[in-house]
Amino acid sequence: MADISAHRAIRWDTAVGGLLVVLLLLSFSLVDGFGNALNLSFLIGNTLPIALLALPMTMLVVAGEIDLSVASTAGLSGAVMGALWNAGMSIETIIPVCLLIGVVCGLVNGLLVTRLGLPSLAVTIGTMAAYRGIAQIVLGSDAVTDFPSSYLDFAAGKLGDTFIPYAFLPFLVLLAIAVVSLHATPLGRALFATGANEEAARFAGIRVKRHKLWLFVATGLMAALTGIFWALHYASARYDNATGLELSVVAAVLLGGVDFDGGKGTLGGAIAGVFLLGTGQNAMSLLNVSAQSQIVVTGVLLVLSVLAPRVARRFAVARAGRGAAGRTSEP
Amino acid sequence: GTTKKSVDESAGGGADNSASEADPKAPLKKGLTVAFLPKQVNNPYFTVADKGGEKALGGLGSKYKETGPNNATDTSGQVSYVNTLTQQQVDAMAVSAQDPGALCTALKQAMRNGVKVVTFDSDTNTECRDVFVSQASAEALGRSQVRLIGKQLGYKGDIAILSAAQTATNQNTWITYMKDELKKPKYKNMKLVKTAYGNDDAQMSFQQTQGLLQEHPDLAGVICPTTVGIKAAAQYLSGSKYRGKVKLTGLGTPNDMRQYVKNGTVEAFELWDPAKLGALSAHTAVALASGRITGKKGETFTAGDLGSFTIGDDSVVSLGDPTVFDAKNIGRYKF
Amino acid sequence: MREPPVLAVRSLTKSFGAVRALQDVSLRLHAGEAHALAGENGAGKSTLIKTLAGVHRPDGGTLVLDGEPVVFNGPADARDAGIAVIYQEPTLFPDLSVAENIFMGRQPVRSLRRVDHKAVRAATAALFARLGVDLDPDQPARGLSIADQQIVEIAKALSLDARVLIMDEPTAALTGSEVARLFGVVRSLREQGAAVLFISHRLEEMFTLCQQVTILRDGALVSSEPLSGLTEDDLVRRMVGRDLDALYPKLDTERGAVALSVRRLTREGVFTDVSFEVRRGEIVGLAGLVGAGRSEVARAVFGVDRRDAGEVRVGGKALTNGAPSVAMAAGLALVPEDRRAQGLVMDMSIERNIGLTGLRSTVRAGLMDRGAERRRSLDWAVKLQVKYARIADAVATLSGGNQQKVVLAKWLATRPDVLIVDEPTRGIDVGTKAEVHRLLSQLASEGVAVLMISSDLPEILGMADRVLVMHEGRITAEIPRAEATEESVMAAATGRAA
Amino acid sequence: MTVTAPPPAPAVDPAKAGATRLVDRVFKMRELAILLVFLVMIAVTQAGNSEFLSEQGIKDLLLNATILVLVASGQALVVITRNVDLSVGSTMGVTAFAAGTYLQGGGPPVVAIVLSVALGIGCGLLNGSLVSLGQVPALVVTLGTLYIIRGLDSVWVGSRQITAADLPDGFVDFGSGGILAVPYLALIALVVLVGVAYYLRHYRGGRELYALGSQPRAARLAGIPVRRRILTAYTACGALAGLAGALYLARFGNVDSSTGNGYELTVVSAVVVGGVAFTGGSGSLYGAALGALLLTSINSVLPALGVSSVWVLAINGVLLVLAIAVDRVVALRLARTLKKRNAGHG
Ligand SMILES: Nc1ncnc2c1ncn2[C@@H]1O[C@H](COP(=O)(O)OP(=O)(O)OP(=O)(O)O)[C@@H](O)[C@H]1O
Ligand SMILES: Nc1ncnc2c1ncn2[C@@H]1O[C@H](COP(=O)(O)OP(=O)(O)OP(=O)(O)O)[C@@H](O)[C@H]1O
Ligand SMILES: [Mg+2]
Ligand SMILES: [Mg+2]
Repeated sequence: MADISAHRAIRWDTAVGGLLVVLLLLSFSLVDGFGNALNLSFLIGNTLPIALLALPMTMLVVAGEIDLSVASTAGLSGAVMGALWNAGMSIETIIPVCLLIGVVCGLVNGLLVTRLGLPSLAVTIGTMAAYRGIAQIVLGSDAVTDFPSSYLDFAAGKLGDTFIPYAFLPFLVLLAIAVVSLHATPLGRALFATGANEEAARFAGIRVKRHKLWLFVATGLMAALTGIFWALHYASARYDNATGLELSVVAAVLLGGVDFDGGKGTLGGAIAGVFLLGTGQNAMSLLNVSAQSQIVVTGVLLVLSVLAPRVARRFAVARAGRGAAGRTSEP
Repeated sequence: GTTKKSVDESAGGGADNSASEADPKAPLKKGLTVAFLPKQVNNPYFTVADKGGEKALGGLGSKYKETGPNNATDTSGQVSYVNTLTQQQVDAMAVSAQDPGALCTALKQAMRNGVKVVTFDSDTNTECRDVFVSQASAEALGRSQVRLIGKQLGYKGDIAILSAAQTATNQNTWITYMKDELKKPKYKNMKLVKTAYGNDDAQMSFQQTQGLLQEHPDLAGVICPTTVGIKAAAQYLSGSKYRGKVKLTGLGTPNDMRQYVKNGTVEAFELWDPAKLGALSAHTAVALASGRITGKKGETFTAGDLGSFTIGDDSVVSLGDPTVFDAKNIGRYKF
Repeated sequence: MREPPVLAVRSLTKSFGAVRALQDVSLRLHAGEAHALAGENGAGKSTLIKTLAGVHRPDGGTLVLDGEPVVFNGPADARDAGIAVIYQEPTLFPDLSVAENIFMGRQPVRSLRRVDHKAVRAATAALFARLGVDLDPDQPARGLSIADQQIVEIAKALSLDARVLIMDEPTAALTGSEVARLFGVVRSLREQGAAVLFISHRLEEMFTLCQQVTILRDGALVSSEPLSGLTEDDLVRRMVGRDLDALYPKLDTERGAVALSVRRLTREGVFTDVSFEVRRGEIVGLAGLVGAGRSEVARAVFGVDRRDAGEVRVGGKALTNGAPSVAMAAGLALVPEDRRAQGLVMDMSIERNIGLTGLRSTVRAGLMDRGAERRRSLDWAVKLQVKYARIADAVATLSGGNQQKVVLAKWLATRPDVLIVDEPTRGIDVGTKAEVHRLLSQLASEGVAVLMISSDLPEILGMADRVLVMHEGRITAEIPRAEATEESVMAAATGRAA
Repeated sequence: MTVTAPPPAPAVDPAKAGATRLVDRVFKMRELAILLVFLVMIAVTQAGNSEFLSEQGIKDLLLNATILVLVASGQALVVITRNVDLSVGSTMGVTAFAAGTYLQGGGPPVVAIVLSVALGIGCGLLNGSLVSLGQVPALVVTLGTLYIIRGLDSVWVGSRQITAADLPDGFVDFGSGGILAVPYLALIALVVLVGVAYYLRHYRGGRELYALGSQPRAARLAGIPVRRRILTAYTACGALAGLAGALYLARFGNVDSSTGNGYELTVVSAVVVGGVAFTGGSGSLYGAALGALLLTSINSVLPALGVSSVWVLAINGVLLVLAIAVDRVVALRLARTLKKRNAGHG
């Protein structure tokens, strides 16, 4: 057993937050064109889909599960949106329908995981392909781009001269809801307990399965919302929208110090992780760092995110150990 | 509520984006920065095209730069590169769009910020760029591939198409023209039995080819209008009992296909010269940035040793007819 | 003097951060001698053992093997030196067969160094025969009861034919007959010249098995002396530092209305047609051999497992099948038998673990009321005398007994009307045991209905107003306190009674 | 081994022994179930399209599976230890290109394959040492190395590509040739698979991989060299990915900087379908290999049946979910009947 009490691990989520601040400061002062409103709004706008998905993903990972089908669900919701729009339905009807589809996708994942007791990693790798495939059947090779401009402007525009995209405001509301639910309500407590020891949580009267089911449903809903936002933000609904986004989301969440084994992590850390990657990529692009090198940087950051806290702790322990060794003599 | 119909009605006539007049005599500016934004960096085809652009820009005394996503389906990545280039205030960008709609907002923003936008290879919606430099008219490409396979088959037998992604705009346009061409009486003994999609992925294209041949054992020929697909299909055919028996043609680069032409898997295929496509894009971009053209139909400009070009419908400039490669001439091309 | 010790430690110290688990402790183990190690929960017994086994590195002090100082860099070193250890918590590979569990890493091999699966199985069967247990070597370890797991651990240690056999509470989960078997085997090992170090909170076991005793208190050595001549009270006084009151402080209470009523409860293949009632103010003991199905009944009553048939009523209200939350709301609490897996979230703090059962009560305006949560947790941690540094420390840092107290605290904090306790004092020291018993008595006198499952027969006899006995998934006897004796209960438990 | 001359084994309760033997059989049957699904699928396809099982058809099926079988076997080794290696796709890509570059320079094919495997071992060692020495979650680390290896590969390769024309004819012919319907590549994969699976079943080192995946804490207490074993698993996984890279080159005759991109999910799917649990300690290499065969075959079956490629992805996903679910339901059912039977006898 690890010496838990010996040295409290340096809190990685705080460290990521600090790193984000440092990176922002450096970028503002050293990177040409980083600080102006247009660029910042680009940065935020392009990072928003990942940030939106990171909210439920963090909760899922804390509860010991994962959903890799989020990007496909987003793609499906976008595809349905495109198909229905082409069919002449009004956008005010389409959006709720898309959200409902997200709920259904989440429900399917949730039922497979909770009722059949299947590992979520396996299930959602399967549904990842299935949902994407359905999206392909629904929309085929079409790319729908002619959504009403008021909606497009909302998804892509920003508040007057500021750097804040309109869509950032609803995101802040969702973030607040998520933070409070995870960190200040009995539900959040239950999720942490579930992730750390599901059996013990069940014995403590926590409705583990129900919580997880709802969590998957919420994830599906958020994924659908992200899909709608994506289609409007990029003014393009295609079946392959947001392909591969799940890996970015998982990477950002893990970078933010959320433990994949469940039971540990904070939303603050996860969101800091999301924006750390987003800011880093934006700054590097402005500095003309090639896409390939950016990938390497992302990878190194990920490795460091898990290695650094352990190395730091080992150093701390070693220092304490030297102190102890001074007192006694080794045989 | 807001429906497609109501939006279409309110949109009215197409807006013309250029207010200013073209001045064909305006001096060609030097020291401009033109950025190439391919669908994917590190993609050999785009690298050849971009290199062509670089060479042309060098001749024009302007600066070349290349940037782009690492993945041909990372549309959001490409959007953020458009944003970055806008941010860096380049004078013009030459974009090969991953998606006709997704780049629009960003490209319009770029144009509002004074950046001239040329699309090449893959177009966006027409209002989101100044000029599209087409590798050859879609019609010519589509029809000529059918002609090629027809000749190889003696105008007889079942054929199939192995395309890239189902969403690939170029391929889809070409396929439409292929089907149209096939309606001509000349091809009455040929039948298109299936269109398959290999997603520009080697393995997938491989298996799709296998599937085509299993499903249609009498298949006589395959048209493959994508460089990745034709390569995979050729590799499969050359290692199978179908080598030489099933004809394969389509779009490919001479380097990729040399081996298969040599060993008899492929008789002839075609492609435009991507380096010329890049060079024409560069010339177009500089002409736009210098004010020689604005993108209106009928405007004419010279593009160095490529000759003179006229802007056609929808602000499209066409490179010209594709080159057909076969055992006789392939040795002369190195790209 | 005697011949030199096989294994000895001199002035060992070991700290975990601020906690000094061992301070200047010395111990000598002689060949052919069984040595008891006694002390309260958290006294440092397991830490001492883990140091001997090479799991922990001591901060200071020397390990001496056959007169030579040694350093163990890991459990493998200790094992190679002929030290076999049974740890307090069974550590098996759930996916592997019992036989593989026992011989992992040292399987007999045949040509080309291939594992000889047949020999592994045969040797395991032989070990089980020696222990007199009916376990199948090919059975996977997953799903074994705690007791069976412990038996596999014992078999593993025996298979080493070690010169030093160290056992950390091997009997905590076992019933009388299995303990007797184990002791028989250990005795024969000792007679063949092995040195034995034995930890148990059951004092009578020390007297049956051991010749020498070492007592720890708060990480420090209290005494090390021959057992002969000492009484249980002497031991307790040395361990606790004071005299102990009665171990079974049974209060006479008034029986009230039926609080828990179980009718024809059945879970196919596990237990059948189980019916009983528990009244307010009553302590009902549920006895039986290991594997009789007692824990399973408790789980089904509480709703953690679904029942296939039957009915459970708490205070007259029928409970929904498979819904512990409903059971809790009705006033039912279950202290589970496996604290690591079922009772605690090891990485969470003491505060939060206790708080877990109060998620509904420590809420204000939908949000957690942290102050209330902390007060509730502190209150119960203090009441049960949990020994900890800070209430915000992870329960993983507590000693086994103190972890058990946290589980108790967690459930008592719900102030239940009906309390089911499954092996409530497993691994708890005598002082605390008396404490827990007093607590249960007091709860009963306050009108709580208590159902106590225990493999510790004296505990059942000492505490229960009525004893239910299970045998192979059925209740075979109901014995009033006056008639309950070891003989009568065992007869029913082994199916000998009608 | 210290128990000397075991006394004659006592008679185990026959009912119980029968039950466990049944359990044993069931566990073996789980692989059998995948095989069965596979055979049914093939049979149905053959019925619908008689060309499917022609010599060429069989050859294609086997060839398609070869590379995934190799990588999935390596992945299974790692997953059995309760870890995961997401970087296999990147490893395969970079090793394939390295082998290609070497062959382009005129080197002999055998050396190219060795080089490819060696580079794979290097990647495996990197992953293994990060995971085992740093004792950090494998998922995060290998997601990191997925990016790192892919990024470095892209920087190195740039827009270069290796095409069949750059490779010796013999090498490319080897990639598609075979003995009758059995391709050489499939033979190589089979030999490797059987060898590794045998090691896993019959050697201490192999058993210890299961042990430490099943319960790492217990493994440490049992004196198993945990770090070394994890390192070994990752190294083997890297080596197999490297071998797969070389075979990929031979098979497709074409690699560039995006070769193997996104392959990790396919590999993980194959392992999961093959019944190797992500919680470690269970499953077998044959299962993983069958999973790989099943997955790749679906991609051949659907086109052969004339299913439009629009449907392929969705069908693939649904089948994947179904495979996992059916496996689980069957396992649960059997466990329950066994328990009842047990109780009946007891
Ligand atoms: N890994 C650890 N980290 C921090 N503190 C620890 C650790 N292990 C033990 N301790 C502390 O060391 C002290 C001694 O614990 P130990 O487990 O040796 O007690 P014990 O005598 O075995 O008690 P019990 O009878 O309850 O098993 C306790 O205060 C415990 O909290
Ligand atoms: N998690 C489990 N999965 C499968 N079988 C189990 C599990 N736990 C217990 N069993 C089996 O169920 C039967 C009843 O076990 P149970 O734990 O209820 O017995 P018990 O009378 O409480 O005995 P004890 O608690 O002393 O082990 C035993 O045969 C046991 O091996
Ligand atoms: Mg202890
Ligand atoms: Mg029990």
